[in-house]
Amino acid sequence: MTALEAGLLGQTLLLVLAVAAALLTPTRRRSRISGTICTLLAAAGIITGAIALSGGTGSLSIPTALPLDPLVLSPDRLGGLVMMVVSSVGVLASLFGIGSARVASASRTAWLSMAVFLFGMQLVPAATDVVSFLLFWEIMTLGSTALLLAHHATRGTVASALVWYSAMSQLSFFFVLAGFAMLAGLAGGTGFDRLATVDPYSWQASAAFLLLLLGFGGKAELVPLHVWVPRVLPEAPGHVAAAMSGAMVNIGVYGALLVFVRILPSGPAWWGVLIMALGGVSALYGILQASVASNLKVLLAYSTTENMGLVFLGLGASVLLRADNATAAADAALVAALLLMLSHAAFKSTLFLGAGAVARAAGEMNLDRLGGLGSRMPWTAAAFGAAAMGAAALPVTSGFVAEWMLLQALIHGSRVDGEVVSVAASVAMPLAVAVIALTAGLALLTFVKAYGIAFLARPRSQEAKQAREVPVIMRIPLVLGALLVIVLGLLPGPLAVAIGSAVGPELTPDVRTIGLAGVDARGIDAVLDPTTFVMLAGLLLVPVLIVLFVSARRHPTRISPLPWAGGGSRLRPRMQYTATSYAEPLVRVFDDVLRPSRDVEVTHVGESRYLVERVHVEQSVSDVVETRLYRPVLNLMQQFGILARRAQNGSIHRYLSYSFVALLVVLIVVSL
Amino acid sequence: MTGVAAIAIALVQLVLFVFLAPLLIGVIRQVRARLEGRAGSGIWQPWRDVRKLLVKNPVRAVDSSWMLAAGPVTLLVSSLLLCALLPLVGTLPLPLIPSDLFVIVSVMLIGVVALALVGLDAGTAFGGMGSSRHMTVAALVEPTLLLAVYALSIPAGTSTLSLIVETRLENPAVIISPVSLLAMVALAIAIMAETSRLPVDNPSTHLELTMLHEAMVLEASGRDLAWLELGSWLKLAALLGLLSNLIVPWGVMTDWSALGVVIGMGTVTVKILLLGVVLSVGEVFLAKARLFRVPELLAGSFALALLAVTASYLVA
Amino acid sequence: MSFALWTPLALPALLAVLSLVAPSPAVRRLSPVAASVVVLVSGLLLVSVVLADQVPTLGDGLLRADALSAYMLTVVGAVGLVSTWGGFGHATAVPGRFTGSYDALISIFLAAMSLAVLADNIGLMWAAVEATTIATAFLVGHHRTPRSLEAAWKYVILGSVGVAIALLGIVLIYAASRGTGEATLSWLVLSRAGLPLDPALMRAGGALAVLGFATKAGLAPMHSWLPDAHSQAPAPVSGLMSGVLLAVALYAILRIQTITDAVIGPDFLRIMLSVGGLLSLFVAAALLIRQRDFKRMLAYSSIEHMGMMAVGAAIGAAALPAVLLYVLGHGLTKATLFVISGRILEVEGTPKIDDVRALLVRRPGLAVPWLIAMAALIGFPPFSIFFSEVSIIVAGYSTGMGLVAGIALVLLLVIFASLTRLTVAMTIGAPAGTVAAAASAAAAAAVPAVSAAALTGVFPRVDADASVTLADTESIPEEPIVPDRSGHGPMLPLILALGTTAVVAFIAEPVGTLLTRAAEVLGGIQ
Amino acid sequence: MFTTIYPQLIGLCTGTLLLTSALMVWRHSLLASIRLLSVQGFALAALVAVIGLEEGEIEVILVSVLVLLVKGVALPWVLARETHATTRTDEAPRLNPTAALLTVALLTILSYVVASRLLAGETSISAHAAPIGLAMVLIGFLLLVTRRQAGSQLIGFLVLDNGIATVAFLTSGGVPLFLELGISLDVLLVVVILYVFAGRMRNKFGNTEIDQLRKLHD
Repeated sequence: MTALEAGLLGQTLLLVLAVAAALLTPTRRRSRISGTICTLLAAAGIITGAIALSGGTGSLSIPTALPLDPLVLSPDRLGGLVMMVVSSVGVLASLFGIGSARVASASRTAWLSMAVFLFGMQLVPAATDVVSFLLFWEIMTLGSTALLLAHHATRGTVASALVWYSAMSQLSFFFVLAGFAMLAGLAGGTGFDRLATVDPYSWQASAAFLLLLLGFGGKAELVPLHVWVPRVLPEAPGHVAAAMSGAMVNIGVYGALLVFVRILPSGPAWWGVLIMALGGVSALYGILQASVASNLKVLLAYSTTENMGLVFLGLGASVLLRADNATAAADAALVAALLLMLSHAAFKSTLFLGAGAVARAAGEMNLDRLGGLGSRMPWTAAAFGAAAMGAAALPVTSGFVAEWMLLQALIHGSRVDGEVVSVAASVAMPLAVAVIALTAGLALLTFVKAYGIAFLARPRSQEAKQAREVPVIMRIPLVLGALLVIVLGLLPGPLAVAIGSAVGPELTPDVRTIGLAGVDARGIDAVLDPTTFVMLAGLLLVPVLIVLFVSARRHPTRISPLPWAGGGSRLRPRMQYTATSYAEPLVRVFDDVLRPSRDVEVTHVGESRYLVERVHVEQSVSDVVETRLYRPVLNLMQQFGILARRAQNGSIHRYLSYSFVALLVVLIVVSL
Repeated sequence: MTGVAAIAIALVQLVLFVFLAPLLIGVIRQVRARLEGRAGSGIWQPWRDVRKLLVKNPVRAVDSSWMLAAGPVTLLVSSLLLCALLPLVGTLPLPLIPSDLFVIVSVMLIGVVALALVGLDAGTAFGGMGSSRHMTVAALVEPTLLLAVYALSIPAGTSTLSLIVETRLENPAVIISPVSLLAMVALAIAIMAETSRLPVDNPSTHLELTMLHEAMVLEASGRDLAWLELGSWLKLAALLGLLSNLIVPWGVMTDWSALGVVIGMGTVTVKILLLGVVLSVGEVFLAKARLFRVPELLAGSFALALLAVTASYLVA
Repeated sequence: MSFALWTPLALPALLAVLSLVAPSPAVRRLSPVAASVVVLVSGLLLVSVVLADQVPTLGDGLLRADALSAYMLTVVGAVGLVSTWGGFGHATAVPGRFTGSYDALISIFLAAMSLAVLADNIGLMWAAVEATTIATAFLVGHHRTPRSLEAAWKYVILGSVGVAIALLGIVLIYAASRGTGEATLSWLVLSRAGLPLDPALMRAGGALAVLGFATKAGLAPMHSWLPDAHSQAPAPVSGLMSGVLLAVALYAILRIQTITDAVIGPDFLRIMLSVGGLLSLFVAAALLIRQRDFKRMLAYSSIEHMGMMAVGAAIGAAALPAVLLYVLGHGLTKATLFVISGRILEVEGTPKIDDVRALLVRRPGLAVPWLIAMAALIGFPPFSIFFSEVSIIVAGYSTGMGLVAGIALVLLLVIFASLTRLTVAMTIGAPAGTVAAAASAAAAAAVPAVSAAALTGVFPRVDADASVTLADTESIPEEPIVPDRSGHGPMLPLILALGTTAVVAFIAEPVGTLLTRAAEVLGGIQ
Repeated sequence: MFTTIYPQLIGLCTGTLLLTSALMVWRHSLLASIRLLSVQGFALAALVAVIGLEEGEIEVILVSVLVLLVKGVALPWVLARETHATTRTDEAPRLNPTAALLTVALLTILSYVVASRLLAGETSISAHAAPIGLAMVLIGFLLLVTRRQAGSQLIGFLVLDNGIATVAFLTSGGVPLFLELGISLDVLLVVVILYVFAGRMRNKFGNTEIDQLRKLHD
């Protein structure tokens, strides 16, 4: 038995153990015991992934009663990388869960489904054939659905979220199933190596491509399949949301990588354009919605759509450029997309854990009612801040390096040796740059808002005022996550090299480490060493700090309650800017896209037309995709459902005539 | 060898700009005052302001956090980084961190974020308002900024600003090509917005409902305010320096020599001050735009930048 | 081992008599369970024989157990056991003389079903299927309410007419077989390749027989009896009908398909079964969208699954093992669900989904198995329906029936969403008293309000009413209601059934071999 | 001698079968329909007997006796008992007689077309008469679809069943005896069950109108 096989088997055994623990342990100790086993399960995933990434081999067959092609688990390097990423998030989420799970969250179902969820997620990248891929994919979906259900089963909104989530997951699943089945039909087998023999230029391959793109895009929360996200993630507790948004989306990306790297690596250029369009629209739409959201979890949820959009933008650019023979830029785009995936996993899980900590401490997710948490929850604030920097792609976090690399790939992509590679590329690349730039700008605003409103200034409600820091066991994953965000940003070189080896052997991106841990993408002349950068910044800081300390010794700071008061005198905490007002200028700018509904109510003093007693302004931004795309379809279906009842109206004569007509039709057909 | 030279140049740029930035503001204010028929406070007044602020006790609100102290320093350091990285006196790139366009923009954004957080941390309505508007403008400026430099990078084949400047020096025809002209106009508008100049923001007013920058620094005092002001000035100076070197690249040092350094320092000082004069003259004739007109202006500059990129495919 | 051919016929019949005459209620009650056990054990014995490459026959070849028959007998036994054991303690007492009639009829039903799958003669099989109509008619009408009477009437009329059509088809097949010299109705003889059968007659006969048995299998447009009968019959009977009767009817269709395809090729019945299957999926989808009754919901889900199996049968050889596994998985799952639905009906006193709320909080003993079984039913792994559906779809695309598979997927999605919505409506939510509040909260959530704001001029104001407040995500309000953890009946059969469906798909030996052999009987697996 | 009148006899029997079926569609009275059903049973038995004599198989003769007993005597008797027990209610069908008879004609034409295609290779006299059986199946079905009384539906079902039997005997000389027994028994049982249900229906509702069975619907 090789190490890899042991790792795969170990995960399975740990799952069994976790299930047993969840079912058998008493409620009081359940969180500690089950949470520890879940952590171990995820840790086993990290180890297995690392073995696979470093080139370990081995396979595990799943027996099956149906005469299918063998179901074999044998993660390749890419699978190993993804397994590592999702398992790492799993470790953070499980650790956090130990501390945060109380009453409902410590139920048998909760821990059982957590283990199943992690297990399914960790083994999807190990599959080497369609059926086992789908098997673990659905185990993952089942686990996450049950996990949602396990928490707050009494809340009405959970029911709605659950239905949306299941239906959208199943939609993705069916897209993937149909796409893979189509390829398997062409290839005559369900192994991924068999699927790779399909000619990417046949129309069936393109049809399968579209289906798979939608399926995996749905899991990665891309527009227009993202509608479940803003409903589901706010309902999930912090660690569950972290696991879903930090890890599960990566499975969607993995699926896309599987298709575009392993199975159909040389698709036509229009595939790339389509993926880029999907990614670009998702990125813009996601960040726009995030920037105007007032609920912290909704904000984070939409931001996932944005980040995954950027990842797909990179993937699409890679496909397009590869079709145009701009290999170096294509490889760089691919590496950038994967870097972004990695960094997103780190910062998004930390952010969601932070949100979970805030929810626990303040019992409130509405930014408009938070504030001043920075001094009350310093650990959470610091971790959230670091992760928010990553999400805003500020130097030198991991998010920054990834976006930098993506931009480099894009601006070097449209030309090879000064020659324009194709019309499609020369149109797509500048637009992509613009999309990324606008996205990055809005992301900046979004996370300044999220951090600034929640953690800075004065508490806007009593709950926020009484918030206390979370226990140590919950701080550990927060800090770990924040460290990951920073460290991943400082080590782009080794990371890029690892990614380069993961997408091999078919693709061999020309990246290497430079300086301390900097990255050098030689094909596109892009060099960056964040460590040097940090050192330079540190050097510059020295004289400033000297001046600062000298000045501070002589002229100490005075503390005063609201020294300047903005020029006014009656400042109360609720007069501060809120998240909603923060986003107000943006809502106005993007009025046509967001289509907010405003309601202004003016109460006059007595009979006066001029003296106003109170003004009540209400503004809500709905998800345009949902209201314009899904609602009409759903309404139509509901109406159809009512109409269809007439077919089954209870009259036996009607039923008999159905049979009679069927008989007549069959008779006529057989005599034709 | 080039590494050491590059570090030396970076140091020279830093020292020069820390000296030059307040002076530039002084010149701008003085020119404007004269044009408006006022006597003005002299071109050294900004220097005196900084010195005065450094010897005052800063006053902070009870509820404010460490951000009120750290933010200004961050802004200052980010501006200093700009001065070190941009090709101002010379075009020798630092090893491992070239003056890459995207890195530059990100460094600038660190300052933007620090300022915005400082604005929020005060816990007043004005601070939040300024922060909100500031971030909105920054978000909308970014596409223009990146696309404009993307257009400029196409002739050079790289996004490294030093190389772009060198290319323009070697091949001056590039400067007056339509691509370049469109891109420069777009870039100029973006820089005006980014540094809170007219018509986006009015740098010389307080307590106006439409102000951006001044609203954020309203609660800062003492050295906090000094860092904020100095950081903002440095940013303006560095960006004007970049703009001037892109328009008129001559005088920039491309190979290390003592004379070259002196020439480089001299030319860049002259170029920046001249640009400052032009700026203040322009501002006399401009009125501040309504806040909700600003996006239109930025959209216009974005269109110009996009046009520039597209033109590069048509012309080239 | 050929005694195992008559035990599942004779012993249940004996038990039926016993339950009619036995004075002790306990004996009476136990007899259907015993009958199921007999059938199951006989089935397993036959399976072991079949796997040893023997084909037991009895009565001059009138009864014959090939791999398919043995497998189906096992399914009949297993589903029967789950239904009868799970329904143990169900209110079955009928006032009047025939106190034991309910239990006797169930035993007779099982005997008839066993005969149907063991008979080598199409005619005998037909008679057995028709006999089940008779047995189940009284079972459907068991409650003696006007509604159950209505359901029984519809069931008998529609069922008999359908079976009569099948008889017409069998007659034509018989007529077609005269070309072989000796007219025959033996499966064994007819499924031999290269027989000089009249193609026109075979075509008509096959088509009519399939159409007829489609009635019993609940395929649209012949399905109309099914929702009424399933919703009115006592829950264990619904489980039996859904898991056994429909399966045996499908078995008949598969057999007829084999002999017909051998003469006229697969295309004709392929189109017919595809149309029937898709139509069933469509009907199920259309009527599940706004379903109001949870037993009818299960009935329509049966129509859906039979439709999916019909699509699998249409796809042919490559999908047959999946279809056979589907029969087992669906039977066990559906029997479980019907048993639980019977318990819910009993304790809640209403079949209306709207009146059953927050089960998970109020009655976790029923809600948890219900949710697990629903997960199995809508095709989540590790339950075997997942594998069957995936295999059928994959096989569909590789046999060039991608369009059919694609349409099936679209309809399955609608069904999935509807079933999820209905299940969630029953199980999740706040208990009574807070029901109205929960409903209004759900309604509010339906109107998407991602963010709401309150702004007044320059100075923003937070208005608690206007903003979407998110309740404490970590705390749970105190519930005065004590959750009812009782399962209201034996839980072991449900656990066994769900456990079996969960693991069966992973057992390559002997299940895999058995399925392959059974598919070979039908001409599958070339 | 028998061979010469064989076709005429076959024609006579099948003609009677078709005629009685058509008459049943026309007549609304339940009792009349039961009488016609009885006549039909006799005709069917006669048909079987004729075929049996022609082929000289004693088994078929036995079957004819069985048919006579079940379809000619037993079933009509059961039905008549049931009907006599009720107040005499006449049928108000869902289709008016003219339209119904036209439909009968159409269905008969259809069955001729279908049968001619199916039995293209058949030359026997009995096979030529097979469309009659098919037509009876369809007519029986028509009765089921259009009649509102429980008893009438039962009659429709029996006509359908007679049709199948006719087809069976005309195309292949009937099915094996033990099957015929089983089938007859099944039919008998179905009728008995429906009879029982009709009785319950009367208990519950006071009549046997099928239209009131519309409580179960979606």
